[in-house]
Amino acid sequence: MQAASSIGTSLDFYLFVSFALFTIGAIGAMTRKNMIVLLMCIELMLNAVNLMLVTFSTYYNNGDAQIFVFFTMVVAAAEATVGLSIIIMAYRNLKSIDIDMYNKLKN
Amino acid sequence: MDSIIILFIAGLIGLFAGMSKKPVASILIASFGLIGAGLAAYYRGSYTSPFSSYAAYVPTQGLVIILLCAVTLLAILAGFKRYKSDDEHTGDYLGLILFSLCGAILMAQPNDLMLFFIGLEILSIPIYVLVGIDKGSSASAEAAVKYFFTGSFASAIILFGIALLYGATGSFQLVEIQSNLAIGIWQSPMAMIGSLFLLAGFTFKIGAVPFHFWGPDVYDGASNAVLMYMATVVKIAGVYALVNVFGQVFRDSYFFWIDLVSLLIVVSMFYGYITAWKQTSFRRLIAYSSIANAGLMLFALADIHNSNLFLFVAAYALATIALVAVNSVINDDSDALANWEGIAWKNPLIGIALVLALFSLSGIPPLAGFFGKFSLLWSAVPHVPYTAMLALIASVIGAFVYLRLLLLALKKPSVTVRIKLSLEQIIVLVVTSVASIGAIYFI
Amino acid sequence: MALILLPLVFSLLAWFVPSAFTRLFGLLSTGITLAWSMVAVCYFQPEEQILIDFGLRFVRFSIDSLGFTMILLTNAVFFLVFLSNFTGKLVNDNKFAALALLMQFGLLGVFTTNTILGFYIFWELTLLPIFLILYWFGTFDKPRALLQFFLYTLLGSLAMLLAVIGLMHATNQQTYEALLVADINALGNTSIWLMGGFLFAFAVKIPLFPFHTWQAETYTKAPVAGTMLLSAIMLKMALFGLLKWVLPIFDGVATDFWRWPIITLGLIGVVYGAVIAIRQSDIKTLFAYASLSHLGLIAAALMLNDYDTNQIAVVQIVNHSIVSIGLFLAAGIIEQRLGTRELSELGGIAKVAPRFGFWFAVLTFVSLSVPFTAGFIGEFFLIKALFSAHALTGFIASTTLVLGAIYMLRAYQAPMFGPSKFSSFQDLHWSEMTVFAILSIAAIYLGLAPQCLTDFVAHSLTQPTH
Amino acid sequence: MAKDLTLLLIIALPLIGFAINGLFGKKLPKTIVGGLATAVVFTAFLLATTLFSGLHGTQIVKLFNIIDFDQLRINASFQIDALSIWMTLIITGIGSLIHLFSMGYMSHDAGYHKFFTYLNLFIFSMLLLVLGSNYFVLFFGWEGVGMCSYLLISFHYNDAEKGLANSLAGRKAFIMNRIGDVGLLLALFMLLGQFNTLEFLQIGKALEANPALQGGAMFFITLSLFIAATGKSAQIPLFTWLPDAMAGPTPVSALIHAATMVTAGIYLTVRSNFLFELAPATKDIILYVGLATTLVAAFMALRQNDIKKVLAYSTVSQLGLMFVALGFGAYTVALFHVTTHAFFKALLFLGSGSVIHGMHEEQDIRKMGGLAKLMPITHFTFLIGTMAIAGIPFLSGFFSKDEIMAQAFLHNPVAYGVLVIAVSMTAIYMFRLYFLTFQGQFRGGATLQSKVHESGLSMTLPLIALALLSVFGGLLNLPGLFVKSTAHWFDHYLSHGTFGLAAVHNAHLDFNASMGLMLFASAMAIGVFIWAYLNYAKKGAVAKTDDALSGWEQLSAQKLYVDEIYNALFVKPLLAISDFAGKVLDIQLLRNGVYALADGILNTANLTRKWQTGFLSSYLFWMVFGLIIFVAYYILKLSVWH
Repeated sequence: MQAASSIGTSLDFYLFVSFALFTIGAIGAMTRKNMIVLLMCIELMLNAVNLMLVTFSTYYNNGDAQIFVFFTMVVAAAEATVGLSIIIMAYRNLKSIDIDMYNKLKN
Repeated sequence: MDSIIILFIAGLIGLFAGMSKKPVASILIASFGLIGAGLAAYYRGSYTSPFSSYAAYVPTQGLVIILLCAVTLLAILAGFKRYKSDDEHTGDYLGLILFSLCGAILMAQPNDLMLFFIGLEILSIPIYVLVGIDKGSSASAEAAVKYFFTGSFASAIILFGIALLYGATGSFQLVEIQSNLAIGIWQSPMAMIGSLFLLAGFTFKIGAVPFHFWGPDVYDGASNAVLMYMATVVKIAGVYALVNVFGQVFRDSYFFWIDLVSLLIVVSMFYGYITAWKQTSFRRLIAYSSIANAGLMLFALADIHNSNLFLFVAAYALATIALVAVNSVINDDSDALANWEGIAWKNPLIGIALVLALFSLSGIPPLAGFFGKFSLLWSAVPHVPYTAMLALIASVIGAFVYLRLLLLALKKPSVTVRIKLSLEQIIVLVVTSVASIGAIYFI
Repeated sequence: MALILLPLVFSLLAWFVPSAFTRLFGLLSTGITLAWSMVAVCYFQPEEQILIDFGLRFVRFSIDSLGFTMILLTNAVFFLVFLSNFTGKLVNDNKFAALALLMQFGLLGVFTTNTILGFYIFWELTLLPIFLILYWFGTFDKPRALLQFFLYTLLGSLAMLLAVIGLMHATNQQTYEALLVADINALGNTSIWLMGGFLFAFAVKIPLFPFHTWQAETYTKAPVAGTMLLSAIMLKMALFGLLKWVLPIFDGVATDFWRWPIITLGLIGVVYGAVIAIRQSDIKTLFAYASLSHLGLIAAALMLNDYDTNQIAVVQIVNHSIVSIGLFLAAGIIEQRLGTRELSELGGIAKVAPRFGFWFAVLTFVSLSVPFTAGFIGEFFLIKALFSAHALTGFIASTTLVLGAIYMLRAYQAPMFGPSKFSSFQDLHWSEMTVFAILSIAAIYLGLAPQCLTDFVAHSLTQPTH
Repeated sequence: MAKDLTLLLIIALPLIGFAINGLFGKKLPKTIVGGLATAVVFTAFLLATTLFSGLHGTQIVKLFNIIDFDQLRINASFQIDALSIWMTLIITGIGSLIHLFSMGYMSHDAGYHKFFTYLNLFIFSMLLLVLGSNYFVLFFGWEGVGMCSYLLISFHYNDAEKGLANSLAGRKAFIMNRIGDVGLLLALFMLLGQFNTLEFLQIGKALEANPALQGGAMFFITLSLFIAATGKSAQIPLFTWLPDAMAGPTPVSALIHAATMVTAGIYLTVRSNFLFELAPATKDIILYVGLATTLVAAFMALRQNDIKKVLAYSTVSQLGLMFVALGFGAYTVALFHVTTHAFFKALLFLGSGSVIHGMHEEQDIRKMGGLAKLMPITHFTFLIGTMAIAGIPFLSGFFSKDEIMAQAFLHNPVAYGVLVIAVSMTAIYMFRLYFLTFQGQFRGGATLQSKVHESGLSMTLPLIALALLSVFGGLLNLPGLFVKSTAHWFDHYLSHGTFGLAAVHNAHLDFNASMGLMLFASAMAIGVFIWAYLNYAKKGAVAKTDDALSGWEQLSAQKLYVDEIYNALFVKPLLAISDFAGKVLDIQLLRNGVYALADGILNTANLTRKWQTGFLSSYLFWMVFGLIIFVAYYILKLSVWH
């Protein structure tokens, strides 16, 4: 695992950005009430990871991380579709997409 | 590999057969698919597979696949009554289950984190759908929502962990990662935190504290039929993946994470069993008991070289399926424990199955549960004696929970109305009972 | 070999027996087993040792003279239990028969297994049937007491499981013989911990003083047959385990460490149980505390791990089985006939039921360990052993003579003597009379010639090294 | 016939009688039952006489060994020597007489066969006690007689009004005996510890071999032996059971609680003389306990109105007297008094039995009087018995008592003084009893008077026989001053035939002193007789009613409130402790403690389930929190490592 100089010292910068994105996504997921926004936050987290993967792949300049990124995107898309359909189904039932309405199951 | 293909094809056929509104046809197809997959796994190597070239990417150990297929078979059989009830969706049920089973097999013994992640998602996404499959009920909807968001959140965490590991080692191949870590890189923060994030993801999948929250609500909202699959296959796949990843990749950093694992074990077991005590809904009780059992499963990490996991997960899965099957026999939506009163008297088979399942879960010899627990502890005790001690104390509380359920079921009712069991239910109960006794073979 | 499996077969058959014949079936099956074991013991040389191996990994069997004694005791006890309940409705229930026979199988396993894990497995196996028996046929108003019994014992046995695993890891051995020669003392404190695990399980089962809280309640609320099974044979598993497994294996550091603590607890139990028994109003509860007192003595004496004392302890074990069957049978008869167990409500039974009065009296004197009964020999030598260990312990133990006289005579006189409170009391059924007769004969025979038993078991008891 | 065979036969016969009567007694006619029971005992007596005549030295008869360990061997073996045979003679002789008496006395009783079964069993156990060649067999018998005494005291347990009282009396006796037994048990253990055997002879030999063994150990051994003796022989502090034991049928009182069982304590002491000789301290204790008992019991007897109670207390007092003798180390003297006492006390009890029988179960002497005319034989024999115990010259009691007085006079003047008081009291209450019962007017009412009758032959014969014995019993051990040739025959017989006694030499007074003592004693006895005659016969004084009693009389009638004191001191506290332990300690503290613990653990569920809020955002928050914990753990680990 030899370090490629193309990206060099600014590796930390990219990593910081992706950490930041991930954290923002996580905090958003914790705090926001709107399901759609929640979905977006989680997508944000995934993309943060994608960024990190790409960074590393250029750092090690081997490509499989970038392949992984494609997979992740596909997965993210799949999740998004399922997620959205679930949200719609939920909306049909409770007429709301505020997740705090969904607390019948507890204890 | 062949098993996956077979399952996938069976799933597809089942999916379309479902449109013919002939539930029996689709269940038969699914069953044959599962049996075929099991056989394929069993005879693996004794014949030249057309897909042998891929075997390198999907190394599948026969035993686990057989277990997964068998459990799934039992689950769909026990749930068949439910599928029949809305016959335009029978196909969807079976198809989705088979697809997610493919994912389970894929992720159970990864040798590449990329494939592992894909398997994970293939396992999870169909279940998101299955949980929310009956569109009418708000509980189902809520369960689906919660499961989906927590689940995708967890996969983000896992992904993050994978990325960090990649950053530390520059590869997704477990072998390479291990060899890189072995030369001391595991002490780098990135690897350590990466491993911990991975652990967190697994913990979520098998539903141990502190990533257990989805469990009770989702189990509660989902239908018995789905629950049977979810409570067993997901856990089995998850814990096997965990053991394989940590056993292969992180064995050098054993002393770094084992204390954390012990902590998780103890907390999960106490939390799960104690909380189960006050439950009034059966499915929630099962959920909490499964949290505790997830804690027990983590013992497999204590001795990474030979983790005798199989017996325990098998026993756990069989007992759980038996219980949920009985619960689905009662079949009412309130799902209150009160309905269990005197059920053992309404049908001798139910009675026997219940006694065996519950004693097995509480780990009384000579039932499967005991041997599972024993083989787990057998390898664990030398490494984490005090954790084992605490775990045993916790399992006494667990016995409390199960026996309370048993006493409820055994209470002699004033008037007994016989319950008629359908063929597939009889099969399921008989199989689980026989299996829980048959474990004597392993002595 | 079939000796051990026979009860299992019968218990499986029992499920299919129509309830009209169940009582006969139970009687026959236990009778056959008993007869078989009696025949077997005739062909059995005390010094030999029968090894039985199914090729299982963890469980093997070997019958030595001590094991054979316990087999005989077990089969006899089960036969007597079935016989004594012959008039009760309990034995008409094939669930009871099946469970009891299953339990018999488990007990035989405990007494004959040759591997430490096997010991644990069978030990637990017995718990399952008795639990169901108690639950189905007992009068537990709320499951709490029952759960307490079950979980108390379960906690104990889990401690034992830990100890078993630890022991097998520490020595890499599992068979009895191998463990005997294994050098446990090398383990130092670990051995103390391991033995502690076993002792905790036994202390709950026997039970010893602070762990006895399940006993009185369970005995009182259990069906008579269940109480008999519990006190006559099931508690003996613990004493047997102490005698056959723990003391020989842990002979040395661990035993020296635990000796006095256990003896203290045992003696506390002796006095404590007796003192409490004095004022009990429920006759079954009274006998329960009495049993606490008697067993405490045996346990304490066993901890001395003295060759002769151990032989006598076997006599006392057998004697206690005899006594507890007899006394609980008497209590059961009173309860069955009159529907009450309160001493204050009873009186003058001996007048209307002279035969019962006589046999109950005999059993009372047996339990008072008067001369010509096994109890006399047993108590005399056990107390002697404790006395030679330390004068004070001997003195404390000997108080059981006086206290025992106080509560036993009360337990006998209150229901039997005085003005008759009951016009009619159906006298003994032949089956009950047979049981009493057998018990008395056995007790007197052992009282006059304990030598035959002590010599028999002596072969399988190991001479302590120290 | 070979000696050992004879001996075994002696022991076996009562057992056979017991077995037959026990098994078939219900079917057989009464005469056969009683006859058999009597016959076996009498045959045993005859066999015993043959042994007695052919006696020389000590012989051990080994039957089988009970326990045979490498350290320790205990045999069921028996010993023929002067002491054991003499006791056997007393037991079987008087026993057969009393059996004979019972045939008449119990003739109307429902439990006839049961009675004789128990009686035979008792004889058997008693024989074991005295014939055993080691302490273990002795202990067998010791416990056995205790059991029989329990059975016989509570014989009429289902009597309508007295049933419960009877059974309670039996229980009291058994428990108090058990307390003594504990003493014996401990003594046996200590002996085993010291000598590793229980054979009398071996222990004795061992002691002869090294006398160094005396001292502390001996003191404790002998003390525990003496405690055992106080239990059986009703000495302070364990004497209160004997008066209550009168609840049993009168023959039982005669046999067990006067003639045989209660003297087991004396037998034990004499048998272990070689031990007591090494423990002077114990002997002093025995002396003082004996003195206290004889005095206290005599005082209590003064104002008893139950005919049997009087005799009971006098028995206690007489036993005390014997222990005084033992205290002086005069074993033969004590045993001599045992013998004579067996004669006249059995006589008195049987006499009282005959009276009670004739009076139809009336025991209160205040309702009697003037029976002399109604039942002449009983009256005559009873008079003899009274005179014998009171110490009227030349009756058996006179001599045996005089021996003891002489010992006291020799060793300890104070003791002598006390004895004088006690003995005079004896005379007083006995004559009071006699006169109130047989002289004066009949106070039982006309209806009863008409029914009173003399007892049948089977009852009067034993009376006569015993009367003869109590007259001439004194000849066994005449003091030296009458006929030199047979003087102190009994002393010689015992001390040469019994191990250890030869070593103990008890001094005899010189001519004048003994003569003086005798004259004084006889004068005292006769004086009392005259006083009593004047008081009761002439003045016709009658026993006061209870409320009329005052001062010391009240004390005497209420037995110094000993029972009440014991109740307050031991019984009540024990029950209180039992209640406390049973209700509070065991249930409240321990059992509910366990429950509380379980509930405490399980109720935390109410907290833990609150964690599951049901809000997705909180779940996500906790997941993140978990991650933070993980990271914190990582940092922690690092800090631990570096």
